[in-house]
Amino acid sequence: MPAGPLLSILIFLPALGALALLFLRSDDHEWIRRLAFAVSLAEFILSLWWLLRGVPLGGTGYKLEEFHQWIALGPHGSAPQTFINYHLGADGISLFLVILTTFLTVVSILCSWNSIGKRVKEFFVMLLMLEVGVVGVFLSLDLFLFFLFWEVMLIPMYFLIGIWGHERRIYAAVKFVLYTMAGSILMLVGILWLYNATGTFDLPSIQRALQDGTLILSRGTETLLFLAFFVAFAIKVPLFPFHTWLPDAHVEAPTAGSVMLAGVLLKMGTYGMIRFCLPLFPDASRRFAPAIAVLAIIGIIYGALVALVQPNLKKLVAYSSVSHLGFVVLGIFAFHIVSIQGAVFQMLAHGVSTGGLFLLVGMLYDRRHTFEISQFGGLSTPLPRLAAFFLFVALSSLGLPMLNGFVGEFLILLGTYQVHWSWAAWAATGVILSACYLLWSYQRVFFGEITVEKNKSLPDVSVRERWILASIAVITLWMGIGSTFITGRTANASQSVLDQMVRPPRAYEAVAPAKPMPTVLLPATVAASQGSATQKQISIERLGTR
Amino acid sequence: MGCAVTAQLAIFFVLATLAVLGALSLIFQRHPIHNALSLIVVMIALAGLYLLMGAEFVAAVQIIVYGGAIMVLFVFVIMLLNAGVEERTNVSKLAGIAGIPLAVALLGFLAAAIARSNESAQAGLQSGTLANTKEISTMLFREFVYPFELTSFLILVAILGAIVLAQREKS
Amino acid sequence: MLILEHLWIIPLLPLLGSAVNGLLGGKWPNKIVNSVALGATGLSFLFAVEAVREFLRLPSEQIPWVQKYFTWIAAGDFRAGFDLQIDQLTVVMLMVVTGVGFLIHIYSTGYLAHEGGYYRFFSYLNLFMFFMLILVMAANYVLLFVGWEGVGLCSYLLIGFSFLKKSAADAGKKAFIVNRIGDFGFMLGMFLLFRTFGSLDFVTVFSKAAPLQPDALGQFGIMTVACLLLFMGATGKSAQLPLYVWLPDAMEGPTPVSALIHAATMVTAGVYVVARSHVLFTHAPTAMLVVAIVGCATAIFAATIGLVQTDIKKVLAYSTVSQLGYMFLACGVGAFSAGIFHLMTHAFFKALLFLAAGSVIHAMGGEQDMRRMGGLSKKIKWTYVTMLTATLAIAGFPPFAGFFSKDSILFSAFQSANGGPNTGHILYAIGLLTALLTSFYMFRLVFLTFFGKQRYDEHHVHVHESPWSMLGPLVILAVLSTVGGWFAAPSFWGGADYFSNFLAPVLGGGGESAATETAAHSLEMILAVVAIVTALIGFAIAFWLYIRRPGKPEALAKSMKGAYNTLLNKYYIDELYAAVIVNPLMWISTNVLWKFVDVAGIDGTVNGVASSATSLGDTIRHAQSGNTRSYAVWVVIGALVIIAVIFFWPAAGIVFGRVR
Amino acid sequence: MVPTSYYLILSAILFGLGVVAFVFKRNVITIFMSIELMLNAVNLAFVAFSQARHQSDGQVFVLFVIVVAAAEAAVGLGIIILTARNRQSLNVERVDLLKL
Amino acid sequence: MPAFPNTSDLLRVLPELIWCGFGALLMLLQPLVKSRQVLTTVAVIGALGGIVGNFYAVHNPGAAFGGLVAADPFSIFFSHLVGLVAVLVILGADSYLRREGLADAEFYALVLFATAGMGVLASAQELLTAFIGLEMSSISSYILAGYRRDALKSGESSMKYFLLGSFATAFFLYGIALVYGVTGTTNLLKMDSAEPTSTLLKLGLALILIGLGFKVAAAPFQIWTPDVYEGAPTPVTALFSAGPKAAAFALLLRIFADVHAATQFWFWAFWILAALTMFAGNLGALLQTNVKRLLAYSSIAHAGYILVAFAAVTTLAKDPEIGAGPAYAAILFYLLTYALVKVGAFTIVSQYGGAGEKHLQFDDFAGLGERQPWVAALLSLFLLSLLGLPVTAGFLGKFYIFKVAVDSHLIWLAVLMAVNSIVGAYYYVRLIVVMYMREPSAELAATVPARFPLSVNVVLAITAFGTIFLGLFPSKTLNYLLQANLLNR
Repeated sequence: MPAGPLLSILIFLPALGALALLFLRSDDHEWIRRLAFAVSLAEFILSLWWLLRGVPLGGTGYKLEEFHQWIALGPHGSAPQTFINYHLGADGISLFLVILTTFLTVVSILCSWNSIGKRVKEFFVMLLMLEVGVVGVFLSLDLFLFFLFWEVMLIPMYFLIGIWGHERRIYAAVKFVLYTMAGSILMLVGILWLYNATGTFDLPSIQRALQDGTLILSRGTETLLFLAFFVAFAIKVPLFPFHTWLPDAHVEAPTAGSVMLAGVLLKMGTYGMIRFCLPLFPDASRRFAPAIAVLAIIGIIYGALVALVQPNLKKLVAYSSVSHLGFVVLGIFAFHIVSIQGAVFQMLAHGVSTGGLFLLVGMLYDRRHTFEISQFGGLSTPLPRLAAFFLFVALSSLGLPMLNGFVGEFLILLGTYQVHWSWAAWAATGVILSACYLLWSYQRVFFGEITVEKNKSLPDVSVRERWILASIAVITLWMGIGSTFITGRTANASQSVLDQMVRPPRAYEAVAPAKPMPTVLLPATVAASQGSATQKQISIERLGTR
Repeated sequence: MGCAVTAQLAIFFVLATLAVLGALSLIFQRHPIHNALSLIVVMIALAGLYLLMGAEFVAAVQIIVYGGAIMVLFVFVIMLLNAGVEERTNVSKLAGIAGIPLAVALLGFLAAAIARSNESAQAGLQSGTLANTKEISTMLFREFVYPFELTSFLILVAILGAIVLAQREKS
Repeated sequence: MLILEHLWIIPLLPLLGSAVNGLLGGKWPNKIVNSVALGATGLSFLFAVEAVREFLRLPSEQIPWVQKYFTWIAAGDFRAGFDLQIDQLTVVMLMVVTGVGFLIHIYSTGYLAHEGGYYRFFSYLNLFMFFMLILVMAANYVLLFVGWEGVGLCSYLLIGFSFLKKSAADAGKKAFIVNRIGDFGFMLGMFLLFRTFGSLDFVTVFSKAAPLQPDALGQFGIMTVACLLLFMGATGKSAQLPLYVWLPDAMEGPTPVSALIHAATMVTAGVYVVARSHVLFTHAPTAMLVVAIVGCATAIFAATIGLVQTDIKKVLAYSTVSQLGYMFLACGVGAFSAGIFHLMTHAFFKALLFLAAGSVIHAMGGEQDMRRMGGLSKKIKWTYVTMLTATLAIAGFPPFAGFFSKDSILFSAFQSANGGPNTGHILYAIGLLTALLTSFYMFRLVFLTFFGKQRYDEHHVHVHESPWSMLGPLVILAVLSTVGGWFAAPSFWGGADYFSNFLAPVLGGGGESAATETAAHSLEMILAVVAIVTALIGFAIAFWLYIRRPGKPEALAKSMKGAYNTLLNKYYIDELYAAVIVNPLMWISTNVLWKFVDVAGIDGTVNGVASSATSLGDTIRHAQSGNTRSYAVWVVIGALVIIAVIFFWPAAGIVFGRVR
Repeated sequence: MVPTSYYLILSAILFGLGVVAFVFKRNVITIFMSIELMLNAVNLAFVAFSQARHQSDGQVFVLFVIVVAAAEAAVGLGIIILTARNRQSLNVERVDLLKL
Repeated sequence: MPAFPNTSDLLRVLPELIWCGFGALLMLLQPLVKSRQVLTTVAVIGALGGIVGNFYAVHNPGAAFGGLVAADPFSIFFSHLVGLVAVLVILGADSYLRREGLADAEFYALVLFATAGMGVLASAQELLTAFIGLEMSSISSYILAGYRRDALKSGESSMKYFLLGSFATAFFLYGIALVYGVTGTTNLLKMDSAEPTSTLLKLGLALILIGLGFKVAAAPFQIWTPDVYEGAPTPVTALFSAGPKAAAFALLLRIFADVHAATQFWFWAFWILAALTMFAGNLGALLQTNVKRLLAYSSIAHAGYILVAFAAVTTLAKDPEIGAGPAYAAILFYLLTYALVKVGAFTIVSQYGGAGEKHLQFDDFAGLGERQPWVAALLSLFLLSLLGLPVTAGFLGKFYIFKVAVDSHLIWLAVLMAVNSIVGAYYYVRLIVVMYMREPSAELAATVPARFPLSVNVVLAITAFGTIFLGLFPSKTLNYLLQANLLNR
């Protein structure tokens, strides 16, 4: 196991790659592609190697931590000097999300091998920068750092949609940016508020302080903070009714963009919910859970129904994401270990299968330059292999047992049922509907006689495409059968999320016992080097209504 | 003594009315020259008031610099541009409708606030002896020397500006 | 003990066959594909036999024999393993699946010899075998669900095998979705079971459930609800009311598929699950009653539709639905072994019927409409004979298999007292009527097909007997459907019912006390006679209508047009579903959810906010009139504002106090 | 003895009138004059206060104000000449090329 | 009271003296030296010299001229800031002046005088000095605004700026007069004695606030900004947006620090000003199609953000635990980042505008991303910084303002600011869209991209580097700004 700042390397390796790309001649497409591919592949392998080794099975807490004081913030309370820290770490949950990211980056670089015509260099630079942002989000343990990567990720995505997208790309890109920012800027206020309450941005410290009751948020404060965070995440997920940016963004984005968007970016929202909303604001989470569950269920059914009637294949897949992510949110806010496990698994599963669907849709687009289902039909005659892969991925996405989609959905529903049977019952209808829209669209695209003349002579999957799809298929199958490989590693992390929701009984009393906050606010590693902040009881009266 | 008081009051009111009238005529006269003249009236009236307060030096400067130099400059420019009677356009709706009332409101507020403020009531005896020219000059060249020197640069800037802006294009 | 240790081999072989054929078969000649597919199935059949042999040697305390291979899903305290188990019930199913499956594989090699996508077909068929074996061998509900969904998938693939036909594709989709609706219930059932028993392994669940106090009739306790939910799944898979609609359409698939999946094996999975969960069901009389009623209703309902169908396979399809109804009726009245017994016999004769029908169709060059057949008995003797055997079996003539199984079902229905004394008799009556109809439409089929004058054009179709690869299985099945019922035969002349005794360890029942035995026995004899008579009546009517007076049926149809059309159009159920569920759903999704809520509502709001902001910006821009005087006024306004705020700031404090 | 408040009130009035004039007049030069008027009001206030407090720094301030006013006058008139040249009009309302 | 200003006094005001001196020197050289390079070099040296001139004050800070001016870390920071701005503006202006065929000696001289004025303003502890400094910078600004004499717009902007500016100055002066009347002094340090209930003090502070509010373009006094910024020569606009504003803010901060009453009276005024200004700037910018004008509006918006921090100052000053220190730091840091970014952006605009500043419409920027990738990239960087995206200085600036706003529990003001950031995002993004996602018009695509002269590239390099550097490693700067004796007491 190599030592050193592994996570930093993981985060910034793609940035280096992007930098290197800048020095290539911009018309030398072949080498640009190769370099980008090499970098992303290296990143993927490294992430597999280091993370799987570094985050051992059955370990608890954050591993591979890196901690440096970064930006001085001046005095806070009695602490003479507080810092924004450069704090990285990985646990079971972030582990696989990072691997998913690196994997999908490789895939999306491969899938844009020939389909990107203009400004190839910039394109791959943007893809790699996007990877930087996303991996950073999953690995940062400092709220400030998290927010930083969260915002950084916007720009490449924005350009990916806006420059290499389809007809209404600009509208979609702007919509995407504004929507996300609207949420994140409020989250920033929330983060600062939390800092104001705790005197640190360091996530583990805040969690510890909240758990042993050295820090107490009043009910009102917790509520507002929770909302500030949750809305940002809900927009990202996207949870009904914040979802309308998604169809546009997906339809207009280039294939690689959609893959990353659906595969990874949406997960940032649910990841945020698990990582922040539940552990930091358990009380508020519990109070809002019913409402959120209702929204999630609406999202599940609504997304499925709207997907059912989409004339546009890519939009259909986009809405299906809304439906699937609804499951994840439901699983998270059922607060049951099984459902949370399921949610984490479903994030990964959805990343792979929906990513795969977008790949396939993109391949169809490369051949026919349209997403209109009416333009297809009977394609399995000219494209038998493509059809086979499509069916495979579609089945995994509709949750066929032995494929990855089933495990996640099943666990989510199972866990949810243990707590609120009616939620599970409603959500389970989504299982029916997913079969409806996927199979129906599949039939309209691939079955029957060929109606459009152009479709008669389409080339079947190329070798490159076959490799991509095969890898997706293999992973899908493997996740469906060997799910314990993943769930085993996410188990402790998920459990600790639930543990962190437990508060010492007196934590909710009106007035906190006035004991000075010890260095508990700081990771043991650096406790010595830093002053200590005092505990503060923030009350809504002081904050909100003055 | 009493008569002195009344005399001073009388003078004050005369000059004050003069000043206000001048100001009003500045507003209502339509030819720039008349405006300039009415402004000069105001300045002279103020100079008188300064004298009344016993600030001879300021009074003198007021007459020389303001009345003399600045206003002459104004008149000169008016002549140069042979500005005619001001045309009463009403392009600005805002000024046309709300302008005067608001300005008057501001005026009223200022006057009222000052009138009602207790500080201004504690008016010490006016005695012309204090704050004589000598003292002023010493202050000017001792503690206020820095701003004084800066003003020289300020005037330099003014000259520069006049050159830059008003010089005719050679080419 | 070799195979029992490695039960996984039995399902794995077909999977391998499927994978090999699916990935490589495309370039191979049919021979190799055949050998792979048949090899896989045949081997797994042999292994199954060996496994059964070893199983029969097991001491009873080792039964059920459970093998845990690896943990498939685990989260929290939930664990679903890839565990296979084998007990008497499994043995029966195992034999039926592998045996019949193997035969049908053989048959298919002949039947599809000239079709395209040969390798695809066998790959699917093997895959089906895999999932079906998982289904019957699974040791917990989750793994069972794997098979459950998997067979559904395969039926989807095989129905839509000729995907160029829209009808085929539609049927496949319909099958899958309707099954999904059932699965919805099935999953919820599983969740409830896990919530109650903390596990989904059969052994644990049943051992924990057995001692529990059964729910009273009409009480919706956990058991009842769970059972009803499971049964919902069963109705989907086994095509019971109201979810039977997919099965008739499924006949779009190639005939062997209909035989294997939609007659012999898959559709019986529902019955299997109910029997498997009998411990739960016996604790839930309400659920039992529901099962019985639904089964009974389906039986008669489907039979009536079967009366008038003219497509040979459709007739068989509805008869399948009807027979499945029988099986549920059996389970519903607590005669699980009877149900399974009928399941087995039905597997034999119904598979045979389909294959024979397939052979007929093959002979007629693809013709399926019985009105264009007739008089084939001489031309295709083997087919005719085997088909006749099967018909006798299903119609319930002794000594054919169907007689015994159907008889024991009716018998137990008659006896059942669950839900009032008369319920049993009503069920029995309906069952009997169904039997009458069955024998009628089956003989109608036979007569229309094989007798009377030929109604097809000699020049276009040259009728020919099928190859032996097809006839072989027919013969074997014919034998089976003749002797298949004899397990239970002895009980007639006072002997023991071997079959139910064999299943007793699993399903209970079996050895009753001698006293009731005799009483029951005499009653059984009477009922048997009645049944035989009924069958004869059915035969007679058919004979009279289609041999003696060939013109009569049309006349009848004319005379009672309404009834006839209703039956012909299957009670317009499909149309009803379309009108009540599908179309409204589509309309709402399109116009309300998508167009209104999404585009107009949410997006409208968002864009509305944006546009209002821009218009506000426009007004602010227009304050920038460019006129210095106005600017001056603005400054004055600002001055006034600031002065006002500063002067009256306590007031301001009150005003803005909230928003700060 | 004239109370200081009288002077202050007068200065307030003059200042206010200056504001009024600024808003009311159209001729650039006159507007500039109204600014001068305001400055005069300021001076009056300064002088009054300095007298009231027997401090002379107020008067020093006045001198600076006057000097600055002179400088402003030079520049301001230069600007006025410039614009007058450029567009043959002294009416401030005609100077609205820059807007919105 | 020293007999005559001793050397330490002079050394402490050295920067201002150097700037003025070089200004005068340039005017002397102008008739003699024809070479533009020489003049530019001299000017740059002068500007830099001013920065270097701080060396004495850095090592022994303190008041000068008996408290007329202070040479404390605060004023040192500002003289660095304005000096830097001067350097950048002069460098950026050189090629611009050539292109427009404008005399440069005067220009540089005026810039230097203005800089000196700002320096004085920032370091003044005495309202008289402040007034003089204010006038120095203002009068020079009036002239600079009209520097393109023959351009109608330039003259107009100059006139509007002049008229309204002196109008506001009058208010400022009257305020000083009243404050003087109450406290009997114009020295900020001596004003604490004043009892904060007095009506006149309130009025005086109100009027001062009006005067300064005009200088910093706080709504509704922002009204002059767009016109003046648009009309003025672009380098001058760069100067305006960075320099005078910063200086005026500096004076406001000093008044806060010293005049206790101000913190009491001004809170709600600032609350409202901040809200109004943010909205006025952002909403007004939404529909602009002229880049220069757009940036003008955006600078209004940013003034609004800074005012939020001022509102925070008023409350934090009362908070014994935290104190106003962080708020000061936030404001100064923001001013620094903002100056860098704005100067950079305007420099690009001044270059790209072309002769007579023709190409300032959005359409002229279409497809810039392909025609001049580096320019587009830099401009995008600046825009993103203005928009406040991470790893740019603008983000941290905004972040700290949010922080102090939250620390002083101005949650709703913070939320308003958040809302405004979204509105702002819209138009910055719009410009980026134009640059990268629109195809240029045929004739525009045909025009060969003008290569930027070295001096400009230097400016861009400095600003860009600063933008990134401050975005990643602000600690040193912040620690400097957070030091306890920022205002030397």
